[in-house]
Amino acid sequence: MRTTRIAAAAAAALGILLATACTTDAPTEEADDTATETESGDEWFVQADYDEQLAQRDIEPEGDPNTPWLQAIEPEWVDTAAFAQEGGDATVCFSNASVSNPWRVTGWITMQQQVAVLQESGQIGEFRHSDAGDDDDQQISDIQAFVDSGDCDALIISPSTTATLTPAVEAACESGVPVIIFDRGVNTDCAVTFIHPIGGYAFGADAAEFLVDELEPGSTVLALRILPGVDVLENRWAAAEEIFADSELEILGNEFTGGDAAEIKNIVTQYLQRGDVDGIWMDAGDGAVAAIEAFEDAGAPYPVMTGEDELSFMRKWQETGMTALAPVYSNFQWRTPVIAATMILAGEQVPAEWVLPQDPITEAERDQYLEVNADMPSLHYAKFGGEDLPGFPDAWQDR
Amino acid sequence: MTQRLHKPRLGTTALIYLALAGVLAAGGIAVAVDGGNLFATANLVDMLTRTSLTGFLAIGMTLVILCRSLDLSVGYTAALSSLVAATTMDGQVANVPLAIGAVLLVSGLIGAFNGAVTAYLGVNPFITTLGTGLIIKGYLDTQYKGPAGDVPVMFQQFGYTRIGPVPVSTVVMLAVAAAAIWFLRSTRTGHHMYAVGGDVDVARMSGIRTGRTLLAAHVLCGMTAGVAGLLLASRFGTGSATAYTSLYELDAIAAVVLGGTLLLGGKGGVAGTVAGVAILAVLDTVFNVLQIDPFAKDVLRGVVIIAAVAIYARRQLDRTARRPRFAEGRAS
Amino acid sequence: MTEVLSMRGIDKAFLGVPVLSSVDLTMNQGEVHALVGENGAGKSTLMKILAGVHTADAGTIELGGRAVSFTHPLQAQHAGVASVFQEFNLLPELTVAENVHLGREPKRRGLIDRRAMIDSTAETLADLGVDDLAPTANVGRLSVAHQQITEIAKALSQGADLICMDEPTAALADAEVELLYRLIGRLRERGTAVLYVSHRLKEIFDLCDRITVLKDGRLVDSVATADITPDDLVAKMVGRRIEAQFPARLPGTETGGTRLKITGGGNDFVDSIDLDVRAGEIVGLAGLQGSGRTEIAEAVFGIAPFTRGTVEVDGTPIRITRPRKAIGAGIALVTEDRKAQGLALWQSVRANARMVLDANARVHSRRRLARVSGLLASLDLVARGEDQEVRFLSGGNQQKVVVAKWLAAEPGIIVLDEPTRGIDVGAKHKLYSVVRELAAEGLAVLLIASELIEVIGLADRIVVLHDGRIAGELPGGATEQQVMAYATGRGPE
Amino acid sequence: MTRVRDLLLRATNPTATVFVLLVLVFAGVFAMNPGFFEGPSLMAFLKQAAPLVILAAGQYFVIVSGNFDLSVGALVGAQVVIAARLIDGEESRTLPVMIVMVLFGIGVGLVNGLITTALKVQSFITTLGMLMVLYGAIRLWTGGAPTGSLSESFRVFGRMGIEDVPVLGQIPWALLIMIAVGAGSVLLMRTRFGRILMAAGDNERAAALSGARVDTARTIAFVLSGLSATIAGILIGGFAGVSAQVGDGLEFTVITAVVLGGVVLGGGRGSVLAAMAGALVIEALFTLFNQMALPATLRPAVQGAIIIAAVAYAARRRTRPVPTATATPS
Repeated sequence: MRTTRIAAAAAAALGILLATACTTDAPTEEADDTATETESGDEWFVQADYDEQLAQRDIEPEGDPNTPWLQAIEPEWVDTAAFAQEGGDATVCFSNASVSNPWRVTGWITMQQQVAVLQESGQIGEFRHSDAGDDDDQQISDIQAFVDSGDCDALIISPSTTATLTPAVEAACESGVPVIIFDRGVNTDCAVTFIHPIGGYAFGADAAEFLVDELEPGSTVLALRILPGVDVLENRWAAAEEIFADSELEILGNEFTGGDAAEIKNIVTQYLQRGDVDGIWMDAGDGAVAAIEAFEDAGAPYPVMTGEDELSFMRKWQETGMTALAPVYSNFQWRTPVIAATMILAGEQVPAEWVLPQDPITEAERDQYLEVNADMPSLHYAKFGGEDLPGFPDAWQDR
Repeated sequence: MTQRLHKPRLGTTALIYLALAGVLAAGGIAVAVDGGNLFATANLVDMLTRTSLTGFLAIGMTLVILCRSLDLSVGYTAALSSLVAATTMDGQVANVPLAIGAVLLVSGLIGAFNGAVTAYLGVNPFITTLGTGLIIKGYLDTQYKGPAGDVPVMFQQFGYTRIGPVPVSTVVMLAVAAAAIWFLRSTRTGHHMYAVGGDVDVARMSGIRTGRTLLAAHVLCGMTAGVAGLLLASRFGTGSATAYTSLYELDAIAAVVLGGTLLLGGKGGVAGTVAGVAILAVLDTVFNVLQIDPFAKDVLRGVVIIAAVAIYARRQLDRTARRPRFAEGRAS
Repeated sequence: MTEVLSMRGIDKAFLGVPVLSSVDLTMNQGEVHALVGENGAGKSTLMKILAGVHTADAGTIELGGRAVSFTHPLQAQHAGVASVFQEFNLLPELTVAENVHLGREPKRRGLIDRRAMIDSTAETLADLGVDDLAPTANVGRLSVAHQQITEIAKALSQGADLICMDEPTAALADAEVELLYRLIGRLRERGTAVLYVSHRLKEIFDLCDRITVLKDGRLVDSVATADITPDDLVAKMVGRRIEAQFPARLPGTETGGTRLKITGGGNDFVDSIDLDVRAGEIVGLAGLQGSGRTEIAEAVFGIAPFTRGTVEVDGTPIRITRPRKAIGAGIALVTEDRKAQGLALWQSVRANARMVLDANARVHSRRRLARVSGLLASLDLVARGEDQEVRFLSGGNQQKVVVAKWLAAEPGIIVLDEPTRGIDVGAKHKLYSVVRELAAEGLAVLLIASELIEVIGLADRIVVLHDGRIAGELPGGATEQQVMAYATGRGPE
Repeated sequence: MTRVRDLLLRATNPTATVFVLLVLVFAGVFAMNPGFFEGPSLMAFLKQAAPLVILAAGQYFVIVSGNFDLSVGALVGAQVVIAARLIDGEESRTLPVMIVMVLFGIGVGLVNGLITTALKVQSFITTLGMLMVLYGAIRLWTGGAPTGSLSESFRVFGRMGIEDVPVLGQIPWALLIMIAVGAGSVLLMRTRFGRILMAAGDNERAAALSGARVDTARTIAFVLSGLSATIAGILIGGFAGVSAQVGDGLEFTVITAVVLGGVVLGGGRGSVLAAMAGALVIEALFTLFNQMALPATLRPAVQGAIIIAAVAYAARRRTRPVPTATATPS
């Protein structure tokens, strides 16, 4: 017992001792205090971010609406001339958190297709990637490996969790490689650009506002969530809670489902057994169809519902004619980072924070999206944004 | 009377290090064919880095498995420890010793709970530690909605600093491994773990307090999980409640059995475990360098583990035969 | 001489069956004391009481003049009594030194002092005159003799003044027995008392200073070795009236054709076995422990098959490589250790009694299944019902379940290995009559028993084994002296 | 006197404990919401509980013979994904694909069984390896997320039932399948095979010396577990459709259920009926949590504590074994 304790104490002492003397991959400057302040609390609700995201929904993004992955909301352009490179054989590295859900699988295919185009046109040489299987520690190692190899001319990171990857990303920035973050952020702004759709608050608010608008006061709403502790998902729920609190809707409960359809159907069935459920709020579309089926099987009227732009949900929505909304966490954002990498390597300006548009799909647009994606598998995302890529549609169909 | 002491156990351990060399060679060739160099500094650093986390967990796991027990809660303990560490430190260097103490105390207590329930209430360790894991998970999910706490930069060095190509965390892991080897060899409690796992009745008849020994193994296993949590905190710069989703416990068990420790206890050791950890790390690095699909990695890991245990089982079989009175050929 | 042990008026009963009544035993320092008697005479029980495995119902035990009472083997160890049982208390994965010091490792500054451990083991071994055993050798790779030495060294290092040895030569080869002789000589010189339980007269007369004879749980005599001859000793051990105990051969029992014939059978454990058993015949296999009795049973049943020679069943040559084949050929084996090998203890009486039928399609039939209940009843099984788990039954009733499970398959040949071990008198008598009935029904019966009187009282012919070979054959009703003469390797009297 | 002892013994017997527990949990549910016991909602509960109950039966065979099967969760997931990909919405393929699934389930069980028995790899390792292989292979095959879709006729078993039954409303097919599997399992345990399986888990050596093919029986147990995972996969897929997470972590839930049913890890003890009741207890517990509106995050903790407590209670008479040798003279 004592052994381990001594060893651990020795470890700490060793760490202190070596902190100045040895090579280190960690950032040597003091951590950014303001960033940690906002994230180290237990609560996920940050009023300023919430307000900002809600406002961003109404701002017209810059750029061509036909290529939403290149649009940006209120960009602050930064100069990247320092990273400019000659020739088109730059090696781009990508540390992926995982491809453990259909949203990521779809996006990953889109990214690979985009890479193929850029390689074809000679803007990118080699493209390397690693997959951390949702393990933060693994991803830190992956990032370190890319940095240590010294081969990467640009490093794209899709972090597994926000706060935990901060030190590793800071270390990567310090190595001098241009770093591009997308999807979830990290608590540092050292990256050249951080690409993301408006965000979780906007997603959750879109959905909650829709329910508030469509349901009579006093109606009941059940919230279905995937996992606790994941920031983008927690933000969605935090925004919804905020909006529901100001409404006259009754929230029956919020349940974690793991995104497992069987679990979702179970839970919804149980709630229906105990009383009416008028609305369903979901923090992601996985398994949304199972929730609808629970109403069918229980013989209950369809609820007013918010899911996601996952095709199985949208098809069910079309089929049943229910009142619904498909909030979007823009899947096309997977194209942007590689394009951003070529821009940076060409010395072109990019937005420091590249906020992509994030518009929910309403009933009016629904049929049009379903038509375009008619041959796509059911776990595909309507706003995947890859229709103009050469691999379309085969690459997304036979994955 | 000056023969080397662990000569008898060298057989299996040597085999595992041979296997490690084989995996390195095969990986090296595969990477070379692909046009890379597995033994480039960056790749070596990567391999070594990958050993540390699983290493800590697997060392503790070796102790409980030697006692014919199991701990499925280490992933949860590590996640909780990362939070205890980060929230106690709260960005202050001065709090680091306190945080380390708190982590070792909490993780040791979790281990003690596992050990006590298993040893004194007669609950199968599979169930005990599965239950403990669920309890910790419930606490984490309820208490922490995400990363919390702040690890001072100084302590982050534990996760990021290197001495030459060797990360400090790996050095510490190897030091803990050495300490565990020493513990098993040189302390009575450690030595008795082999007896408890080998034959609990013989151990009891020899005057060994078997319950206490098992308890000690679980406490130490909890504490190494605590150290793993410290490493996570130092690498994350914060504590992460969701770290348990990575199923570190299964990796640790895989490394232990790959390292030649018998799942039924009484045989094996930490030296083999370190090699088992290293084999998994080499495979990870090779797969990364070769850009192999992450799912293929799962398949190969599964196959490697089964194959390794099958080979050990084959070696074990020869030992059980009775001694012949009339050896074939000698008799009329 | 100093008296190290004094046991007085020891009584012990199991489940109401008296096993020891008013037994006395005294031993002096440095004395090698033989405890003899037939199986069931109570010597093992007496030894286990001394070792703290069992607790006496009545009587006193004094060690070195101090009254003691043990409820756990560890207490006996602390009081200086060590035991070397037949099943070793060693860990095969550890070294000799580690085993010798297990639980009492020498420490220096709180840590195990391996040097001291090895040195003191080496010292103990040297003291015992053993020079070919390294303290650092792995016990799992040692010969049986060396394992035994390790046990004895362990006992000595515990500071034992008294070592009990239960049939220490049973598993030893001749050369190894020599080693043990020397070892015991050394112990005597050191002043350690040895309680020596054995069947082998030669050893007893070679080694022991005094002999205590038990019979039927009572003390017969305790004499100095010099004052008694082997023949007198055997006479003191035996002498129960056979006719009174064993049912007579049933009328109408006919000895028919040869059902089992072994010619030149041999494997790693036995050699040159020629044996035949005819229908209706009871053949006894006698011999000391480790002489190959059980090994022949295991070979016939395909557990450790013969690698040489031939086996014929009902005139047909057959290679029996697995128990299934033996069962298919109509052979049954009531194993020696019913708990480890015969019964699934947590299952019901019915499940156990059906086990052979359930397991073998070749012997399974509705008719036989229907007979199972009747079989159990005919064996006078006492149980709360066929649903009762067998772990709750007494030893005798458990054995009846084992016998029933084999009889259910209606075998032509039945091998009974120590069928009466550890069961009460009533159950024994029942089993004796069952054996007779089986013979009358035309089965070939091969009976193995270390209790000579059983073999003599029941068998039509007695085959005596010595060191894995057949030493001689005697007709049923031969005297125990005759059997012992062959069994101890002295040849016919 | 003996009668009282008998009753006491029976009530504290681990197998009976689970039924007492079941009644207690149901009583709790009833107290929270009496409406739960109305026909339709009870049927809905049983429909949703059926897959776990069936898995428990399959796992029971493996555990009672002295092994573990950790691969069932991954196998359930694999089966659903295989079904979706191969059927791809075509009604005509439903039956052939189901046959393929059954063969696949048998195959996985066979491989588990053969590696465990012939290669002497502990089942914990074998099936842990199989878990990894299945998890990885199925995602390799589908590119990470399930593709295709299930046909309506495939979904009938898990979703539909006999409609318009008085009082009960719908009698789900899943319930009937569960009853059939349950009855089949109970009957199977009464056959020669069942008895041999039990004996093999209790005392391998005694069973082998009685002529039992212990290895074969154990391998068949793995095959049965594979089959139960296949049926569970058909029901879960039918119940809720395809999602990427199907089956995740089911292996631990089902082993917990079986152990809660008084089946002892290590083999030879416990009844299949109690194992299935254990699965019902788990499902009922989840329902109770839901009725109590227990915070979702806290549920694992309560679940863990109940499991440890239940098993400790069942084990209390087995602890402190008398250190002395047998009680019989020898």
